[in-house]
Amino acid sequence: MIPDLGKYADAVLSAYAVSIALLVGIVALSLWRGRRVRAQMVEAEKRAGRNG
Amino acid sequence: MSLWEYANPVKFLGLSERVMPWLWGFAAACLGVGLIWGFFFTPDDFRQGSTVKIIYLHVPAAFMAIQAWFMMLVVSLIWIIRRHHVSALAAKAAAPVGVVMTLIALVTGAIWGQPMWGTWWAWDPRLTSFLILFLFYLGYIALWEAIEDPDTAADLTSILCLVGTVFAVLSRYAVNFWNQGLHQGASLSLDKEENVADVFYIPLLVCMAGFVLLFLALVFYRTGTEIRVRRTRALIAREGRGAAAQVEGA
Amino acid sequence: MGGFCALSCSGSDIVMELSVTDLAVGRGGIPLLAGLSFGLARGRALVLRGPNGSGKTTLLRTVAGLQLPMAGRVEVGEDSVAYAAHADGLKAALSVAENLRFWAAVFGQSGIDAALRAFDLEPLAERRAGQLSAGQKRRLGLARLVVTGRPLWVLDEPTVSLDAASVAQFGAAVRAHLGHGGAALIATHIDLGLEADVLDVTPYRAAADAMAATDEAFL
Amino acid sequence: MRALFLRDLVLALRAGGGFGLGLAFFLIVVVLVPFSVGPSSELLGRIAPGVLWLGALLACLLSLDRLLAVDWEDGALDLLATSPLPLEGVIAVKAAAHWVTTGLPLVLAAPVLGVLLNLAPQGYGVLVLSLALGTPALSMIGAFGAALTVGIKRGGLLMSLLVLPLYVPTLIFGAEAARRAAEGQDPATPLLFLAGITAGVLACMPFAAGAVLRVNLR
Repeated sequence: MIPDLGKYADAVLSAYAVSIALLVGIVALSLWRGRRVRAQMVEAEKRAGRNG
Repeated sequence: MSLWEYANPVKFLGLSERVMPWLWGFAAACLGVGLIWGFFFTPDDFRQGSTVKIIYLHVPAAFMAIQAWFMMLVVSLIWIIRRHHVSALAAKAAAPVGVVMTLIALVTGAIWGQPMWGTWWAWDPRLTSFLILFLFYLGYIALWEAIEDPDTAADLTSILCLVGTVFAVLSRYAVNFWNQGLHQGASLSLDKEENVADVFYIPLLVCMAGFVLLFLALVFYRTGTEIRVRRTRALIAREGRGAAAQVEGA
Repeated sequence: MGGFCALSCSGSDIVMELSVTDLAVGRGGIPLLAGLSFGLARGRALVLRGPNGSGKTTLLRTVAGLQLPMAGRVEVGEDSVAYAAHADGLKAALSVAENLRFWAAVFGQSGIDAALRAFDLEPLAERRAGQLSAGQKRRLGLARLVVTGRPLWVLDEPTVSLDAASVAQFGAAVRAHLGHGGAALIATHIDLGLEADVLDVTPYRAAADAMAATDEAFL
Repeated sequence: MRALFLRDLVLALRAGGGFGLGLAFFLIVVVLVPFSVGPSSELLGRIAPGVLWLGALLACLLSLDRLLAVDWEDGALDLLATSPLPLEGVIAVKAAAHWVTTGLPLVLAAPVLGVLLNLAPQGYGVLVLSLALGTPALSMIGAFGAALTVGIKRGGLLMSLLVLPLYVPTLIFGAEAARRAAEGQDPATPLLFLAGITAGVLACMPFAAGAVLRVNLR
């Protein structure tokens, strides 16, 4: 399936691997922190709703 | 209906809830199509062999690295002039994405340069400028992290972004002067220089669109996160004064 | 003018050195005091009282123009405020006279003798500020007010580390200042022996649900 | 303004932190270079302009974190902010005093250290000229960095991270001018660029630094 990359296979594959890893990394980090913050906000809203 | 309406955090969150699924979807589609097209279905360049496939990552990432800083500059100016909190938070949200883009451009550039120029790194003006841009991003993020009061942080980082832009441009000219460099001239412009043929050009455009959309999706999402951090902080501050500063993840 | 004015300005033709209207102040985006209104006429002193953390320092910094009010207005003459806080801004490596001469020059004044005399600093004039005791430093910090030549003194706990004699000296200096048509806004816990009005800031504490201007957009 | 300038000079003299330390640091950096790259006089002569510039830059950076921090801690900055002096002027004057106490001694000492590094004879004049033109910009940019980080505890490291990228254009043009002169080429172009950058920095940076300081004081 992988096309014949010739003698530069290492370079091309590692470039794709690194880039995709970095992109997935920033997306995952954003989503993870976003979820956590959203949960905290819901928690704070619930408390605020109870008290006032 | 004015554009400024979306400077209200709640309105902004509503807008981003509606827009974001589309952004994520199109970003994934464009990146998927562009990268698969570029990786599997484009021919090798007669001089550069298969390394030409790196272009589908390198050029869009480099493009976005600069555009991200430019976007931060614009929203910083909006914050300084109109004091909309969302714009300051958008600048904060965009910076780490810009760092990742710069890093991708630098790493893929190094990997590409190794077989082409016979070296991982050369003090070529373009590479050097990106390294300097990377340092600017790091300083900007570090300043955001170091200051507790969010409005003070927004003010200081905005001014740093302004001053940094001037110096980034100066540095660009300085390194140009300092070393003429190996890097080919901009290989992409609207009128299509001849060294990028159609077969490469169209998937490259798709990848560019994918990177832009991904950047937008990330900035929308991360700005939403920053708004929620501030909202949580405000709620806790209202609940009991003094406990305000310690919001996790702030 | 708000309710407090009745106390401090008895006549309408009195020249106001400071007037504060419906002022709200806060620190780090959290409001501390709200709804403050008072005026201060020439020749008068106003003493602020209130527990620690009630926002007296923040109020004084706002009046001095070091931070912006969250709401309301502060009206003072341009270049009329001399501010003195816990930190005196003294340089240990400079002598007493040099410290004073520097501030006199910054404020465009000359002559430091009156200030030295008022706080009994003449014998110490050539001593390095670093070698002074805490109380002597404090007196030097207050002597700085005299050399500014400014009419409105804004003082934050001026008597910290002063002994009884020095407090009396300070009281006398303030009285002399008021006698020359100056005014003083002082946050303090002790009695300075001044004929001053007293404003307790406790009732003006910002309500618990009054949200910071910076954060209310997020609620 | 004059009083503030003189006071900063006197303080630097009496506290001993100004004139002496930066210069000693410069000397040590320059002395360490041959230990790290080897004693070959040909190699040293080639890198001398760059080393001297880098050493001057680092020595300048060393004293920056005290530029405003001392006045911040003892409250003098608050008092200056309520004084008739504009904050922009305060910053500019403090940067000028910083230059006189660190930049100027470095400029004067550079030729002596050039001897240690075997600098080519024709390079001395332009080296001194380029440092004299460039170091004021280093002090002013540094004052901006100091104003940005003045309220932050242990802000010194952060300040270096913020300031050093801003030093890039000055360093490039300054070192390039000195290098060209040492190699017998015409240094006029980089010198002009260097002077232009310094002029621009001196004209604009006080306002940025003043704005930043005002934000930090409130």
